[in-house]
Amino acid sequence: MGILLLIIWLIQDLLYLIVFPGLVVAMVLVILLIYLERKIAAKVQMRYGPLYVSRKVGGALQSVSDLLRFSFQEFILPIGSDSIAFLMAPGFMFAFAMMPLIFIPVGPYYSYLFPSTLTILFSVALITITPIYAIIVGWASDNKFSFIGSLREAFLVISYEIPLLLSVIAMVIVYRTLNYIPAVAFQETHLPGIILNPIAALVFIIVAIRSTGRFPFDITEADSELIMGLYTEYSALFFGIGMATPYIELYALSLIFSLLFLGGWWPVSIHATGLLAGLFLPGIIVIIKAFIVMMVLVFLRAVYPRYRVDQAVRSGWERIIYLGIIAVIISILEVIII
Amino acid sequence: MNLNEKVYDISEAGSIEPEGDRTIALQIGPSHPGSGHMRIKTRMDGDIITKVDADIGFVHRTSEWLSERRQFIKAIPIVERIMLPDTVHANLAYVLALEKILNIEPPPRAQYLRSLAAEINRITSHLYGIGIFGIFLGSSTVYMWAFGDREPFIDLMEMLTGARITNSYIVPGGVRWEMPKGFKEKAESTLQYMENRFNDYNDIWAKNPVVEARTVNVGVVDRNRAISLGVVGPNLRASGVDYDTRKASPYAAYKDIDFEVPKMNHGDSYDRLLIRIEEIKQSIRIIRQILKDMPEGKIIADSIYSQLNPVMKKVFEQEQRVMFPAFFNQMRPAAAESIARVEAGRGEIFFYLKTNGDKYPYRFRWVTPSFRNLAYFSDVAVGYRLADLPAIYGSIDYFPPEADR
Amino acid sequence: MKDKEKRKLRGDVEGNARALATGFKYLVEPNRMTLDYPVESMKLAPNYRGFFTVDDKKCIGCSMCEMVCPPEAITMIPRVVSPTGETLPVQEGASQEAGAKPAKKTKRPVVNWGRCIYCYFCFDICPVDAFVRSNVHDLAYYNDADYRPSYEGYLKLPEDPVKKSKKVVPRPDMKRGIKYEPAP
Amino acid sequence: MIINNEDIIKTAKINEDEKKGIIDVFVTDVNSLKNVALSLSKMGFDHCLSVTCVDYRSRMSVIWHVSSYSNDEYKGHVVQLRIDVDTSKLVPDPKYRAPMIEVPSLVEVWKSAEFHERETHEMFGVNFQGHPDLRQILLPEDFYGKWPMRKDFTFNKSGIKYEFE
Repeated sequence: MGILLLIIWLIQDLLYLIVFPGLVVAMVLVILLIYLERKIAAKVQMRYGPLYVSRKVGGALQSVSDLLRFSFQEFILPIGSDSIAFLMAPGFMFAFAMMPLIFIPVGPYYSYLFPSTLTILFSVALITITPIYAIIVGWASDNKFSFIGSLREAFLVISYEIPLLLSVIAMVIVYRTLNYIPAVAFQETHLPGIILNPIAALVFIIVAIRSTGRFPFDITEADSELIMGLYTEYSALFFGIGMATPYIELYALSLIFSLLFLGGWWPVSIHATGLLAGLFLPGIIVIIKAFIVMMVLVFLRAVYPRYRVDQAVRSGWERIIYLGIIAVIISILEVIII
Repeated sequence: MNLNEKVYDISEAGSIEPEGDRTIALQIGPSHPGSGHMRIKTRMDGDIITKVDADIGFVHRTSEWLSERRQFIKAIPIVERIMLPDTVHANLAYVLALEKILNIEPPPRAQYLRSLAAEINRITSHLYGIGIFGIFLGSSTVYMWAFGDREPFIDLMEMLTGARITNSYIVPGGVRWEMPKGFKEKAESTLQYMENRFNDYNDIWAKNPVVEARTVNVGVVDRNRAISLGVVGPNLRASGVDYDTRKASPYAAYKDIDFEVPKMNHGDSYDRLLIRIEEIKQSIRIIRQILKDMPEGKIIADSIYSQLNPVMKKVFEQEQRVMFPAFFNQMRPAAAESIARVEAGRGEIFFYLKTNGDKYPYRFRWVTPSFRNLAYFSDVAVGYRLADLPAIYGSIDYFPPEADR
Repeated sequence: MKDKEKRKLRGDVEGNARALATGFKYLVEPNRMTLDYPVESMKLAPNYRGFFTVDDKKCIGCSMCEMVCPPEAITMIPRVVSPTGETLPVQEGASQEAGAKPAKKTKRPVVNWGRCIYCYFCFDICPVDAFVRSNVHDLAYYNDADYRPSYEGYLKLPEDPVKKSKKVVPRPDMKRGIKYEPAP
Repeated sequence: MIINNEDIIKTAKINEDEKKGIIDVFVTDVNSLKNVALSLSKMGFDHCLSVTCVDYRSRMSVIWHVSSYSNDEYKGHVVQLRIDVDTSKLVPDPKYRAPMIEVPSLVEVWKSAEFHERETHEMFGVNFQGHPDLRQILLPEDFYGKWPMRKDFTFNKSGIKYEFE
């Protein structure tokens, strides 16, 4: 009996990791998001955007065809590169970008491979690992532009990780838990996090833009200076993985944002039961919220040029970090008052 | 320097660093999204540029050589194709130099039509520059908008001349086509549209905090430095020099037109960005005046018109299309020399033409504005960051094919 | 920073808000300026400079167009005018019966489309106005040889390659610069 | 008279053509070229529009076109500073097709002449003595020594034009 339960538990976890909200849903959302990003930019820029692949549905299959093209393209290994690091780093990047999803519950009854009450801590900690591999990508390429790109990534990671942690700490102080499910429950009984601490939400959004390389912080891939930044020497599927990784990161960060600030699966109650209301509906709501956040973030491409690296680093140390500290202070005051 | 022993190192900036040198060489271009058709050899100390050598000539098309071996009339398409965003100005500058040798004075209406075409062309040229600057700073929206908004003006030129970019509109003695019916209304609505758009351009581009951060105090050239580097056009005026060839030595109809020459004070990339928008506003003002004040009359000088045969005169009366007399084929101007200066969108075009009584020009020298703006790379960009290089490059509106000629 | 104030830069909050609002305005109310080319195509103005040909009856074979052509795209080829007034290749004209009126030698222009730059100088130099214009411009050939038609091939104006598409005309528009309306 | 500086009048022939807009300053002595240029620069002709060269086969004339940005009076005028070099007595160098001629560089006077002098150097084989960085600018490196803008430059023209029928 115990063995059967264990097997069911494992299957459940596998489904959770691979299908929903894990790999499959993430990839579908990313493909959809890349298409929508191009369409949004095209709308603002008075043009059509992707259209000719599957014209009847408005070019929706463009991203799929791009993925196919990346898959069948010739892969080129530069002679001077550190080939092992060059080949492995994108894979690790992708894997570590996916890993926070293990700890992000999209509903109250989702169990985990590693049951824990510290899910917020784990997911945020895992998010900060991906940039290390980004730096390795630039180093292994043996290209000056990639190398400059990875140096920029290193500078920016250091200056923006602390604000990220500060904004999460601010919310943890308010919710008095390091677990997502009680945090969402707290928002259900009180107010959504974005109203409780708007400064923390702002800091989190800015850091999300920064760490996924959206405009105006598209600094490591600045094409007019660094060609393709880190991925200058990459081709074929490895390039595709490199392209997709920031979007996966964006997905994870948007999920965290919708859980911490947008009330998670609110308006569905945390006490709801049954297959629909307890299992599927919360997940769908969380993902829709996260997708809206992602769309807002990709819309910025159409509005902003990019900052210079020193300006971004300076604003990280001189502005965003203070905003983060203010967010923590607000939370402490709230806790004292309430 | 002993020239006989000179060895050209192709990758001078990429050669081995001297010992103890902590700079690295970075070759931007010739196949780089931010270089254009050129190679910018830089040396970097960390993120700071210590040396820039702009290696141009990748799209050198020998326009002087070709023009010296062809009849005078055939140089018109050649000079146009060198400066594709600025075709009318190149055409006009060459024809002005040629007219001085041939002693032809075009009639007033032709002068006005020349100015009209030139100002429409200036707007498209500035929009081109704004768009390229946009993509250099990463704003694809401004890139698309500016290129999209070029379209109505190119459409106007198409209506006027029958071609979109390479108009070949101006010939010695006048212009080739009369203004078609309905042109005034179309031009007026296009100008109004452009005026409406300035608010949006300001909001998303010129006054965007990110653009301000990227361009303010970047690539500063003060007045004296701009004069000594000999930069031209909007870049010169952004540095506070009050110089415009249209005012300094008026050509075409600019003597009779009331307009201002916008001027900025700081001479940084942000001023060079704003001055182009201001110049578009002035061009709109000039076009309105031209359309209002355009005199009636012939569009070709009488000395040319009288050489047309009866068939050609009939065509002129029916279609208002100027045909060429056989004289255009067999021009043999007497030995003389002349110069012409024209304020093109990017700056001053200079022509020096020398004839010796032969049917080909004896010496055909022209200098394009981008070639004179080259100094921006080697002198101005030093000391700024790598990311400032696109901000400087974009702001000077440098067009490599134009510099290479 | 002092310098910055002097320039009347917008504050960060106002600048960002206005930029985002402008972007959003265009997102919800798109002004599309693109021409969806092969589906729609432009009906060009009558004075558009496209492919052209020569009126065989009008041409007098004076070679002025060849002389003025800037890219040297026009070549004069030898032709003979038969007694009936038709222009024939030299060999056919020569094979006429003896005793008939001798065919008149003449020349005709042929354009190498690979070199032509559509400046229409040949049009304007022609003393008898023999050239015929069309506004077909979007045509490309598969082979290098196709760019150099024979004289008979040159006499036929090429067909519009996007004849079946929806024809539109550009109209100036206050909102989007150019609006494409169905051609009348 | 626009040019009223006595030093220039003494050392150079001045011909002012109002209609064509050129003030021709013809310097006969190579050694006084720099002084004339300095005097012009002091007068207010502060930038160089173009440097070029005209090849008359027996002689070559190097021309600096200069004008003014700062002086309102001179803005509309272009000074053509000209010097002739006799090429008939120059011995051909085996390395180059035609011998290089030598004139002093005026980059010290007008910094804006730098790129123009480089271009004239590679096109006409003019050795501007004192130029800080006299390299090629437009032509490919292997073209050095052929001076393509001179009148005696020739090349193989085959394959330029298609033959019909």
